[in-house]
Amino acid sequence: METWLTLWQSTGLSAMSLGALLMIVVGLVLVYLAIVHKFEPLLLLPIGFGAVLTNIPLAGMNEAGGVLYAFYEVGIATGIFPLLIFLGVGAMTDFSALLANPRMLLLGAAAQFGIFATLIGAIALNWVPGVEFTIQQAAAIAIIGGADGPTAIYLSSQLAPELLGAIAVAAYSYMALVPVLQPPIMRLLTSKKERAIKMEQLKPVSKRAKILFPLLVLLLTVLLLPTAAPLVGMLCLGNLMRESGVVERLSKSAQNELINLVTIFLGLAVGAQLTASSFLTIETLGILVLGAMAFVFGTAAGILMAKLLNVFSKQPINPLIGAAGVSAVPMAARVVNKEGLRADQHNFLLMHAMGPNVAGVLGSAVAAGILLALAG
Amino acid sequence: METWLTLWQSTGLSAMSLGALLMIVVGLVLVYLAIVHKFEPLLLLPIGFGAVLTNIPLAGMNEAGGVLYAFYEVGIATGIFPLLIFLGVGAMTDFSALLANPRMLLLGAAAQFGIFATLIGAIALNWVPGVEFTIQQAAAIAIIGGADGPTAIYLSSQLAPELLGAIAVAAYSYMALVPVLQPPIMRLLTSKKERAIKMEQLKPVSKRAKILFPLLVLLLTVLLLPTAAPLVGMLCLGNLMRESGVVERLSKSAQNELINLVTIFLGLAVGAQLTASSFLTIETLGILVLGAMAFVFGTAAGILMAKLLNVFSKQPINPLIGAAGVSAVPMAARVVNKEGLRADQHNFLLMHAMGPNVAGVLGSAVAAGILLALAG
Amino acid sequence: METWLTLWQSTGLSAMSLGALLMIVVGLVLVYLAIVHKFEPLLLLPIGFGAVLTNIPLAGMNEAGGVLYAFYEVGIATGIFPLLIFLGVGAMTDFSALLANPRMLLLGAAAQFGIFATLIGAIALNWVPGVEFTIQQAAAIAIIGGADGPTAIYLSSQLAPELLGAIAVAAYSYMALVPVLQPPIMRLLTSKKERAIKMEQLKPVSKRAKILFPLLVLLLTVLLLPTAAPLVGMLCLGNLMRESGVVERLSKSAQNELINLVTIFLGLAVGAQLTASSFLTIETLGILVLGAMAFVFGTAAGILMAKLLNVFSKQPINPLIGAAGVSAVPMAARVVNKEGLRADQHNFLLMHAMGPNVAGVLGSAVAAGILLALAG
Amino acid sequence: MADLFMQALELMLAGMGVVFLFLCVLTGAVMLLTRLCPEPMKMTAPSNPPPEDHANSQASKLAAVTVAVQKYRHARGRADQSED
Amino acid sequence: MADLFMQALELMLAGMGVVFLFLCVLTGAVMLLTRLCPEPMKMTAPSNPPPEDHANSQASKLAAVTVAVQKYRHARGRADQSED
Amino acid sequence: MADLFMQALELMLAGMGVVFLFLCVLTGAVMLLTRLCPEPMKMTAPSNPPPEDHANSQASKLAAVTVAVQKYRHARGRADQSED
Ligand code: NA
Ligand code: NA
Ligand code: NA
Repeated sequence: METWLTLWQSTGLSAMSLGALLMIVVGLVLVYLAIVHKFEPLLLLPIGFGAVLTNIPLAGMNEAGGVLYAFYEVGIATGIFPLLIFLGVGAMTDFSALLANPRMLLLGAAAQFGIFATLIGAIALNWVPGVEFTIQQAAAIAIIGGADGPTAIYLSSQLAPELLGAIAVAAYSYMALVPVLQPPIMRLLTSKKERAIKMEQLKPVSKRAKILFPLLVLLLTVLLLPTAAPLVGMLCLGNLMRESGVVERLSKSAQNELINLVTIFLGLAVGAQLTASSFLTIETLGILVLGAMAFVFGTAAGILMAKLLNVFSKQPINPLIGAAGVSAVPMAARVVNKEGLRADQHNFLLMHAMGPNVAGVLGSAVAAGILLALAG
Repeated sequence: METWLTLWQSTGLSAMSLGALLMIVVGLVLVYLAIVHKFEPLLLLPIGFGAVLTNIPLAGMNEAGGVLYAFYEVGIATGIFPLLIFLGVGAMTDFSALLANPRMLLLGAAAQFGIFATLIGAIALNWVPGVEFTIQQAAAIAIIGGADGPTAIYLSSQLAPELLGAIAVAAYSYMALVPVLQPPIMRLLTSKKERAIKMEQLKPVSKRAKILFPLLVLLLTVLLLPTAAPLVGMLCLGNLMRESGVVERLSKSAQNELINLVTIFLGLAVGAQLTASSFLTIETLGILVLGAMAFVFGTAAGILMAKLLNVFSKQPINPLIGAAGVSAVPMAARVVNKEGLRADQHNFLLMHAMGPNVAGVLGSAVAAGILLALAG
Repeated sequence: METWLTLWQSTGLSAMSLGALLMIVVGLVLVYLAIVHKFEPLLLLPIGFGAVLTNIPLAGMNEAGGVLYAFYEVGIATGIFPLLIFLGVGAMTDFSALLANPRMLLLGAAAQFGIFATLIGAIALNWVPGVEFTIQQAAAIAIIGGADGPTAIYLSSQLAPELLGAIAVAAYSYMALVPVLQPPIMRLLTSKKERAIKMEQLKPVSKRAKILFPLLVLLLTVLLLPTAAPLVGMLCLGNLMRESGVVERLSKSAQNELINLVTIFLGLAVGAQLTASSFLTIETLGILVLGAMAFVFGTAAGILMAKLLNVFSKQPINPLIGAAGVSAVPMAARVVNKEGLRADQHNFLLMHAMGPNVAGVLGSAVAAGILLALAG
Repeated sequence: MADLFMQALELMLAGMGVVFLFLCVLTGAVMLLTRLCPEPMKMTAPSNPPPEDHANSQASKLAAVTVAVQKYRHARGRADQSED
Repeated sequence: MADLFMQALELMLAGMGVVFLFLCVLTGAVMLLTRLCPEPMKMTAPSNPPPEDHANSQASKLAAVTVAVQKYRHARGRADQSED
Repeated sequence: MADLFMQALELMLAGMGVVFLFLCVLTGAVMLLTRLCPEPMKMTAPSNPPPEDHANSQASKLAAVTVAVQKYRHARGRADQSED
């Protein structure tokens, strides 16, 4: 008799709570978006699946002794997983487009306005009853505007781990939505004539410059903003391994095995943070609103900065490429290219947009460093 | 003088005990079986080598601070290694044969009778003086009948870590012995006419069904048996990564790098449990006897269930394929094919046997979940 | 106002110390040597980069909670990383040249004289005021003479972790300098006629002998020197996986993914030990001097042993190949080949030198075992 | 001892019961599933287009970019037109 | 609340300031860098010769050796002459 | 100091002694080994047949199955006949 009672008590049917059920649905929606709509599938599939697993009653996969708990403690609480992803991203990134036209860095800087505007927005949202973001939480939310997954996960693991799940979901979702979010803003802020501007061909870049670039970035970080050193340092190490050409096998491993395996574990561990008590809250709604705002403001700031540069520049700059400064590599650059082609079917902007695009990665890592230094 | 004494005391010649020596021989026998007789070499080679290493006197490789100890604590005590193997197995498994003929799931269910009969057997063995298995230990031993390595390691790490080494060795050894163990039972329980039965061609399965299948299995687990969620969940995640087609690089990494590296560490850590005090016991003898019994009962139950199904089924079912329900993927399915060809040289059963074969993996994961829920 | 002050205080410009600055320069020099002069780039690039990262003020990457700290604690303090490298090295090494001519093992033994002579040298250096090496520290320094990176890192992590950074840098630097260090000694100790000696073709070796060799080495280690078991055991496991031919996928993973990923983490963690307080000392100078001495004595001992063997041997032995006994695989063997060709342009010694070369790896692992047993 | 034996028997009944319950329910569910998702007639209509082709994830993205940059350097003016 | 708001404003100013400062300095540095390291005219002079060809590291070394040993066994007397 | 020096000397003697002992014993053992396992004359008789062909391990097994299933779907009736 006792056996049957124990058996019934160990079914999900008896132990399921409404919150857990809703969160399982949320997880399945993320999996659906990943598979059917190709929303950042490499991350959202493991995140969604992790959300399902963590909310299975009695399984305790996210409690001490559980496998998701172990992944979180080892890789997210310590910041190691996002840093390893950054190592792989560095090994995958070609900064040539940026080196050929260094002024693109300014577009990557301007687009970070999305982050800081959102910081203000998050604090302003405290006027809404029931919402009460600390400055640390506001900073972690704001970084969604960096449009860079590992940076967002790293910063919120350090500043506001209780919001990590919602922030990661918002960041990857809006990155997937860039083709929807950006074009209206681009058309609003530019004339068709501006969008049709053709840019000059990029100069080739020497191998030596490509090798020295990551070291240069690292040294600037050392001098100006050491708190950004973990993120920027791993990015630069990856890029140096890539460009130096003497450690091919390490570079290949960082781009493949390392980033793939860490992505699986990172995704599951992030998904495991999506519990009812932390996700089904008014704060999550606020984060979603603020995240959208961050992308909009970042895009607008990038475009306006490109228009400003165009005034002073001898060589023509198509203001569209400013929108690529938010990062969301390489989605934003593709969107720019598409809009350029709509304005003039011979206007290929993809390579020009790659400059601000990778500059945006550096820009948001720098922004993360400042937020760590001043709000951490 | 003192130096020479210390030197002598630090040789294995002076410090070797008889038990350690015997266990080193056991390890070498496992290595021999793996290399010369191809007994599950991917697992038994590292397990055997780990057994040698752990029994080297003075080296302390399985004591706190030792490398084998670290592998065990990180990967086995936590259950992480077998779960990661399950992730890779999921990414490698094609469930098409099962989806094309879902009744095969019943054969996978019936074959689990081997597990539960062995559970009774283990408790019955307590009448033998000197043997005293608890219900947890009996459950851990019984899972050998699941004919699935990671499931057996996972369950015994949770229920009876003191028997882990012997259980793992028995499980993998009997899996390797399937071509010897199963045919006599198959011939005993079937007529030649039955063995010659030809089955109808399998229907093709849609991609969508293949994607939804792992999610379906997971949801059933959530509702009915959450304690099986870690095992089933990782299997389903791996299979979803495989079938969804949107995370090819993660799926490939799970099937290759991840499973290979984890197999090395898992094998060494399991082998490290093979110490004289835990292995050279009367219990080990009992485990070996019970393990053989588990395979025999599971095989028989699968065949009998197939005969029963054949009575009611419109489409003919060759009872041999019931034997594949014990798992031991894909060995058992190959044995079925071979026996089918012996009865009729045009009777190819390989694909039909794959259905119960993969069903057996699900069946034993479910059985493990029940044992965890009721005996854990 | 406070914000601006905080901001200034969080720049590297305000927080940088002279020592940290010097160490960053040291790190960059290592990176320079790795990239431009191809000094053991797989190790020295990550080590140099790690040295830069660890010395960034305020970033705390090597303090509790930092990523480099975590790599060190998990992989170096436990000895796991060098052991995994040894596993990969074992899977990469072909011992055929040694099996075809087993007397080469004696050359690998003789070359370990460099280690023990340096041990005396380190203690003798205590006469210099300000230097005070313990016997453990002396042993850790001496192992540089083994010309084998993972062995040196493993031993110093166990005996003298405070010297690990300097020892690793010295070991890898001198290994890179073998083409400069060895030729003068070779020419000093041999006549041109000796250097022109041609050796007989090596006999082929059976597959069975190649499979049994790692087991033989392991058993000897068990009997004679269990403290060398972790190092020798992992090397033998890797080699057995390679030669057995039944676990191809594990062997390939150990040679590629495993060794690549561990090399990145190991390099960073070793580099992280290069702090001003531990590296900018008189001891480091001593270590550099002693390391050079170790290579010189090891080379000389190997050559002299080869000359001795040549006296008693019926088959001619070119004394140059003794120099390959220091390990530094395969650099030392290449240097031998080059010197042989200088003496006689038809005298190819590469394959003959591979025997002592891999014997040297075993020799220094044995030497490490003795140092652990007697000085540990 | 006898008590333990009873416990084991009970465990066996419960165990085989749950295993069959689980796999029977799954059998039914799979039958339903394969009925609802029939194999598309001929040409496997790409309801799920080529894997990762449009995958917007960090990793594959950057890899794509890398290649793109290199292509571009050799053949400017013929930049890739395919996008979302 | 108002205090928090002021803090956020200050953070914004400092933040955008540092971001621009950092990336402007970097812009200048990169301009200098690309001027100092111009693209070599035609033939990309291999100041950095083929990757890992001469890489003396443990791993690649042993791999090389492995291959070398095998080659040797098949064609003795024609051992590889290329070295440092 | 002198004490430490003596200790180092003793360590050297013991060390070189053990290194030589170990490697001399190994030399003898290898000589014996290569005598007991001579290289098979011509055709390398496959006492150890093709690696992993029959490897029954979880991983390779499933991979094999995967391939098998796919083959089958395309060419039924010609299922693989090779087995143990
Ligand atoms: Na960004
Ligand atoms: Na099973
Ligand atoms: Na050596």
